[in-house]
Amino acid sequence: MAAAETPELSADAELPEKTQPSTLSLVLRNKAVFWGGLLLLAMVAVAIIGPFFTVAPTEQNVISRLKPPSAAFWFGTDFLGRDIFSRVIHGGRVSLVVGISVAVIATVIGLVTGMLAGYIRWLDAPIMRVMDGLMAIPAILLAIAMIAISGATLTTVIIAITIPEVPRVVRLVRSVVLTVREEPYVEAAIAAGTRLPAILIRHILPNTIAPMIVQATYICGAAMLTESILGFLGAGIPPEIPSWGNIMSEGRTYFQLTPWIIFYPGVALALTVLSVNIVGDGLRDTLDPRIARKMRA
Amino acid sequence: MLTYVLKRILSTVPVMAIVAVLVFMLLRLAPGDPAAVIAGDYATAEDVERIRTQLGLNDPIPVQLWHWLVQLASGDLGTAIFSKKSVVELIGQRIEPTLLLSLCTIVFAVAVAVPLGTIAAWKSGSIIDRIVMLFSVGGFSVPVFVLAYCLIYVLAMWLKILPVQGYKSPFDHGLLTFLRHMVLPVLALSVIFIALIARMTRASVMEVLEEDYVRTARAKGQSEWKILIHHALRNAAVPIVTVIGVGIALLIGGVVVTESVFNIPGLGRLVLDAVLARDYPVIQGLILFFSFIYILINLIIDLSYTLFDPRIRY
Amino acid sequence: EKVLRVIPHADLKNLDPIWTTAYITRNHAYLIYDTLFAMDESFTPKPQMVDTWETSSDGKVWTFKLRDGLKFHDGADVTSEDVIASLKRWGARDGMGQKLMEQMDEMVAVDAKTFQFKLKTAYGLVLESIGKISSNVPFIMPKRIAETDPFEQISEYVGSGPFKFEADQWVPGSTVVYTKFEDYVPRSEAPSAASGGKVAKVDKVVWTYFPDQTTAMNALIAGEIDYFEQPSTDLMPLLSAAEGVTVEVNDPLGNIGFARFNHLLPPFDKVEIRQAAIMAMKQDDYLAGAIGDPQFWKTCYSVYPCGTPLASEIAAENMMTGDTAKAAAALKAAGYDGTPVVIMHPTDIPVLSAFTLITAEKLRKAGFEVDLQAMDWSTLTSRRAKRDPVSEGGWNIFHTWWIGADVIDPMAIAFSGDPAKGWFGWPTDEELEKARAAFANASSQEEKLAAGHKVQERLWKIGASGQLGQFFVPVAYRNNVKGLIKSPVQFFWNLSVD
Amino acid sequence: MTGSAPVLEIRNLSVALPKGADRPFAVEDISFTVGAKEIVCVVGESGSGKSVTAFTTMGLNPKEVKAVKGEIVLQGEDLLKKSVAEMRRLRGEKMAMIFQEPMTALNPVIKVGEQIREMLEIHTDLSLADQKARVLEVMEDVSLPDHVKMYDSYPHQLSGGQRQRIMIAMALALEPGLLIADEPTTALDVTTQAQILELIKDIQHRHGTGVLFITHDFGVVAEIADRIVVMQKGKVVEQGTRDEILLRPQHPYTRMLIGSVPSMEPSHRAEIDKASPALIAQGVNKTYGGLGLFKKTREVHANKDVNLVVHRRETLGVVGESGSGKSTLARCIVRLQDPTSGHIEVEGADIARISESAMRPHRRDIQIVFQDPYRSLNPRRTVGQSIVEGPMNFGVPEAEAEARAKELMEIVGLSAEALDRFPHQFSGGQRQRICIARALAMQPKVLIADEAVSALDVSVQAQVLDLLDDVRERYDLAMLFITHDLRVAAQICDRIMVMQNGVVVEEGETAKVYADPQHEYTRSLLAAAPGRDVAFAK
Ligand SMILES: Nc1ncnc2c1ncn2[C@@H]1O[C@H](COP(=O)(O)OP(=O)(O)OP(=O)(O)O)[C@@H](O)[C@H]1O
Ligand SMILES: Nc1ncnc2c1ncn2[C@@H]1O[C@H](COP(=O)(O)OP(=O)(O)OP(=O)(O)O)[C@@H](O)[C@H]1O
Ligand SMILES: [Mg+2]
Ligand SMILES: [Mg+2]
Repeated sequence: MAAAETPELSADAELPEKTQPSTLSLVLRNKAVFWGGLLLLAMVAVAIIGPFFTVAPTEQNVISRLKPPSAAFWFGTDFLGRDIFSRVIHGGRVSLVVGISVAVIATVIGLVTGMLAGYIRWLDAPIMRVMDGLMAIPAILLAIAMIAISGATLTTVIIAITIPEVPRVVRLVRSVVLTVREEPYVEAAIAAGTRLPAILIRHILPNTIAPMIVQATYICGAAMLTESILGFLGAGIPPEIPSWGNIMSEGRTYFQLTPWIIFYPGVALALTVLSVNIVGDGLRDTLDPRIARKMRA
Repeated sequence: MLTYVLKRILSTVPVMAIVAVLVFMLLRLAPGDPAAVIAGDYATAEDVERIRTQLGLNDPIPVQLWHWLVQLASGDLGTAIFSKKSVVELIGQRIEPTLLLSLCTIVFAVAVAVPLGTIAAWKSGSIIDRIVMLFSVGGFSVPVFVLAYCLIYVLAMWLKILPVQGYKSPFDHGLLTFLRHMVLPVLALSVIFIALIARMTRASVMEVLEEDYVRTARAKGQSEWKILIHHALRNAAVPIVTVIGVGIALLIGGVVVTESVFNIPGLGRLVLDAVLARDYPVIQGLILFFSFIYILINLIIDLSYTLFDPRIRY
Repeated sequence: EKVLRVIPHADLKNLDPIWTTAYITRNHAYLIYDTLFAMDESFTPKPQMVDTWETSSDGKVWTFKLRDGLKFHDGADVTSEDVIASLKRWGARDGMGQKLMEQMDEMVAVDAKTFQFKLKTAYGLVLESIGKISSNVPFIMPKRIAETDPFEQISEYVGSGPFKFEADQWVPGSTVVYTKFEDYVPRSEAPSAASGGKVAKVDKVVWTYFPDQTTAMNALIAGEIDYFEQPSTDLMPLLSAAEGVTVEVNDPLGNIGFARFNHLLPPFDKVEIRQAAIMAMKQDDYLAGAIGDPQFWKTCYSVYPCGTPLASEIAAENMMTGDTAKAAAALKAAGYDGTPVVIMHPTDIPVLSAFTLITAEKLRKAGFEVDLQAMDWSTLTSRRAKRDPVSEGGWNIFHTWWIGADVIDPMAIAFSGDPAKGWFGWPTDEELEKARAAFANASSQEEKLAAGHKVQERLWKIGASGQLGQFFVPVAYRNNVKGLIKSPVQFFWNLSVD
Repeated sequence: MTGSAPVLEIRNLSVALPKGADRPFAVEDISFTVGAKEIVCVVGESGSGKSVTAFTTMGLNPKEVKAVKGEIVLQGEDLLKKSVAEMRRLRGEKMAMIFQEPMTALNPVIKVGEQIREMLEIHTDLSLADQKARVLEVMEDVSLPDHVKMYDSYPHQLSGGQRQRIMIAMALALEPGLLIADEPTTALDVTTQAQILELIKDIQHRHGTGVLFITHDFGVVAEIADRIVVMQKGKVVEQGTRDEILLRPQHPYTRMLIGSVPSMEPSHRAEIDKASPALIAQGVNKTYGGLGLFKKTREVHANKDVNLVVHRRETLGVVGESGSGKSTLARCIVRLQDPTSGHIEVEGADIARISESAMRPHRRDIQIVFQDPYRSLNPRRTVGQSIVEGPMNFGVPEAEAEARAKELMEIVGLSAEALDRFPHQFSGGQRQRICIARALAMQPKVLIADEAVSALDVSVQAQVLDLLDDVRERYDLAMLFITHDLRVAAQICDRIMVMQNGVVVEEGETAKVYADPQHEYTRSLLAAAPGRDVAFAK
């Protein structure tokens, strides 16, 4: 029983002023998104500003190694006597950079490739076969292999996590494009002689934005998790650059002895990923419940 | 149907070929060198060089690729550089734990997640729904290894009700011992899976509950829970099954970690060790094997659609 | 059936102790093979398979007689032929073996149990060589196996040691199973390091490799495992506190950590700059950071493990500085031009990772430009062999440790001063090489000591590497395990479980 | 036909809508009755509360839509006072409902026989065998062919009409006193629609059921209603017998509504100058499917040797039931699809098989207006942007294109300011007018309207038809008008072309074809048009 249109009785009857509430306000009305977003913003703010107020995360102080949280070291110290608090704050930067860059890069590459595959018929098969191939390689293994191969730097880790995410984005974008290209307004644009690039940018692209934003949040969360798992497997970001993942991975032998090393970055990671996912779920609920299904599939 | 299956299997050939070449090239661009690992700490550069030549690593890469592909075509995945065992044999040794672990995880996850998701969908917006969803989102937020450590700590070390680690084959040690050793890894591994499936179940059941035929069922005077079971779940099955397929890919990643933490001698660890040691034939063979499994499972999943939805015919 | 369940220190990746120097393979080989001579606790070679032996007066002819009852696992007797073939193969690979073979005119099988070495000149290290305790150990294999090309792996694993290798139960990456060899005849002496009676007191030894230290520890505490070969020292507080678990240092020599400079590339092609870097390195910090509990480490400013005859602090002043401020001053004086120092960082080996991080921080403080490059150990092992400039994949520093037993005398390849044959880092010093040669040819204990001290003096003068101290890797086992043998190498005979 | 006690009596019913809905009450203070053996039709504009009334009666409203006042009395029991469980028992047993979309109202994964049997399983204690026997009985009752075999069919294996029969069988399985039908035939094509209407009338007669029939199609109303209830904005504005309402409507709204129903009588058309054909199609064939690289799909020959000519200022109507190939033809002519073979000439140029880039210059000559005004405008672009897009593609400067857009907005009866708004800010009828303006902005020679008025209310439909006729004259357009509604075709087409299974079976001047159909199929089509004999009050 969708809200139906009020028919006009005469040609110049008043135009119905049924302005839909703006997307942003719709999204913010969702409580989960609001609180999740707030939490996320707080995390981002701390990651941006925090590092200016802490000691260097690499500052070693071997005498006070493995100290529990105290006034001097709020989150305690690790095996080299480095300040966990400072490392967690700095690590937030790195983890968020990983999450956000992976999300952005994967989405952009996926968007372009997916649009081409979806709209240009002869490109579809070759692109999708390559994507199938990529998809079939287990993501973690691909990442481990790539990092082992090109050396662990922030950049390689980001690339390694990005690559396996791309085919999923491509699939999603392609499926959106395939439905949208059958939309009468796209056909109308073709009938009006609009050229391909303009059709892609004006008519197809905007439709992929909402599902892409949703997808990007999931990728962002997943990337941060993957980063930590790679760290755990010893194939993550070099330990000198603290990220939540490698702080935990370095601290894992101390799990039962000095649990704070793993606890604080763990909580920070969980909260961030949680907030990202909550925002993602909220966006999905408000932006497009149907797309979400395709996306995960 | 049979021709469809044959065609699907045939169409995996180009995908597998892409995977094969991709993986091969990736590894050969690696700076790591199995020869150096083999030679050990005292080896001189000449020793390493000699081993490289022996292993055929000094041949031009296209030649190596060609040798490998020829070998593959005859169904041989190669021989491990280190243990000198054939990759097929290595897989054979390791497949049981991984297979059973994955199977238990999927079964357990589905058994938990589908009812949870269904209830959440039915009571959508209620407190039950919120709790289920929070749990689902939370399941995506904690790295597997942290969860695994916590589980070991609480259930094995503190309460002492389960073994810490290890794998006991049900064929040698009986079902009970096997299951006791499986509980912790399955719990650790299934959380993310439960989260994924519960979410999908909720979404798809919710969507189905909006369908006209559910209204029809209500108009017949059918009770709510029968509507859920009879009408909603079967219709929601296809996306749920699909997401299980997607989950398999995730599972393979999770298996690597879980097997490490719980000391399960499965394929995940085999591949990790191989990567660290640059045992090229093993890495190549395994990634190919995993890809094949992934493709196979997706085929099975596609075929299983016909079980749930009579409209789908191949 | 008595089973000893062991967590070995590494995964047994391959099975040929001549082909690889990996310690895990060496330990494996000690279970299944026997040796002619073996070192005792004081590092004196003692006969093992050999019953009696004599040396000609000119020291050029050595005659050995095998003891009775030696049998391979396939039932065949051990003969002189087997011994000679095995020594040949070993001599083609091992450093000390190569030296011995250089002196060797020929090896002759006199009869089934008697064989002779005919040397070109008298050589002081015959028994030290064939009684070598660590890699590559001259293990005796059947002739047919020993005839395998030394550069190819053997594919049959038959020895004459106290345990048999169960090939079909071997799961690479996880489990290795050894069973007691019933026909083994141990010597009557009490065991002392590698020497003495090798009595198998359990029916089965099962190695299960654990990739995760925490899980390994928990498994030991929970009683799922009997013996944990190399627990990380950071687990010690928990392991010591655990009921029914004993923690003990087994290897009195421990390991010697060091930072290796690449002497071929700037900035470390200049001795002053190497010295400046060394001055920044403070052993206490390294050891505390990487090892932790002071119970398991001590500072040691000798190139030879502290506690061994050659150990001394000769010429070690620089090494003992441990002050970044002084290092900074020295660096300035040396005219450092800011060339970045590429430090290879093996992230998968915790102790080395910690060493590396500490060096990076210290060098930075001393004014070095540091480029820390993370990689896994296998990348490092291949990259350290490159002599190319940094821009082409070269390197400036990496860290590792020597097993104390491997560096007890100047013959260790670690101490080479010949860039052509020497070990990675390629220090170049003729005087050093002379001193080493003097050691090899020394006939008296005094001469040996003097040559040994000279070697150390040269090594420290040229700043060959930065010494990071001595640390001891404990073993942890359940209290029902008895009969541990003190030795730098892990042996499994004489161990029993109640 | 009234007389006996009413089956359903609705008294002063008000149903509240949740906050944020377009009005506070979905229905307000409505009262009417349905007697036994009586068919009461509820008509009214979209959104007037027809469905809400039906659902409230069945107790199937969503939680947020609540009856706040009044009574719904079903055979003496007030439904609004019943508990959930009691309502569940009454549904199916005392009252049943059939829905608009036979496609989606049946569960796609359960056999249709089982879906009918479910009704018996819920409400009776019959044994399984008896249940099955009874199901077969009702299936026979609704004249389903081969009902034994059909018991085991899945919904997707049946045609729309068959599915709707299953729904009816389901509803009638327990012989309820009241049958509610919410637009049960809207989704069916005319011939099937006629059969279903016949069936409902027949069954209602035989079983003495009271029927509440919701529709907006006055043809249907004229066909079956005993009494009619007219609703507007949640209120009943008028009710009475069929003849009272259709022939002598009192309320202005009713009058306006009935006045808008197009007549089956073809209107008088001016002479056409046959000298210059604007569009010629010769031997157009279109085959879907066929050989693929991997899969061999079912082949559908959607157009077979279609020939047509449209002259300037002429409207050629294309009629035929669903799936007869009308849309395919339109899409081939505008080259949204490539015809398999044939010639299509627009202004003398053959465009049938040229490449997309060669086609581009011709695109301005031939424009299309689609059925669905909701989806033919990009929701993210202002209507102004949509209108100027085409001209600007062909190099018209922006200022000029905008000026033209303003002019066109006036012509289609909208204000120029509206150019800055987004499609969702317009009603359906307005959107369709914007689509027409967009097509006209290209200054085409040929305009194709594919079901351009099918989605619109009768009153709005009338306006758009007037507009189309107006612009055709004003711009000398040749128009190809595709519809399945014979009433609409009668009003706007000079000539008419009847299609069946991709073949043109008859073609001629509208008046002639209607008066004297030659082909068998045309005759059955005309005969199926509901309410064809009723002369609605003008
Ligand atoms: N769940 C709901 N939430 C909000 N408004 C609703 C809901 N259901 C119906 N409405 C509103 O109630 C009014 C009546 O709707 P109803 O579906 O009864 O109209 P209708 O006459 O059946 O129209 P149509 O001919 O389009 O089917 C409409 O304004 C509609 O927007
Ligand atoms: N893209 C397509 N692929 C395959 N078959 C198609 C396709 N589009 C239409 N068809 C088939 O072609 C035939 C003609 O379809 P078309 O849409 O032209 O009919 P129509 O007369 O417009 O029907 P309606 O009145 O329902 O719009 C139908 O049988 C339809 O199923
Ligand atoms: Mg309605
Ligand atoms: Mg159509």
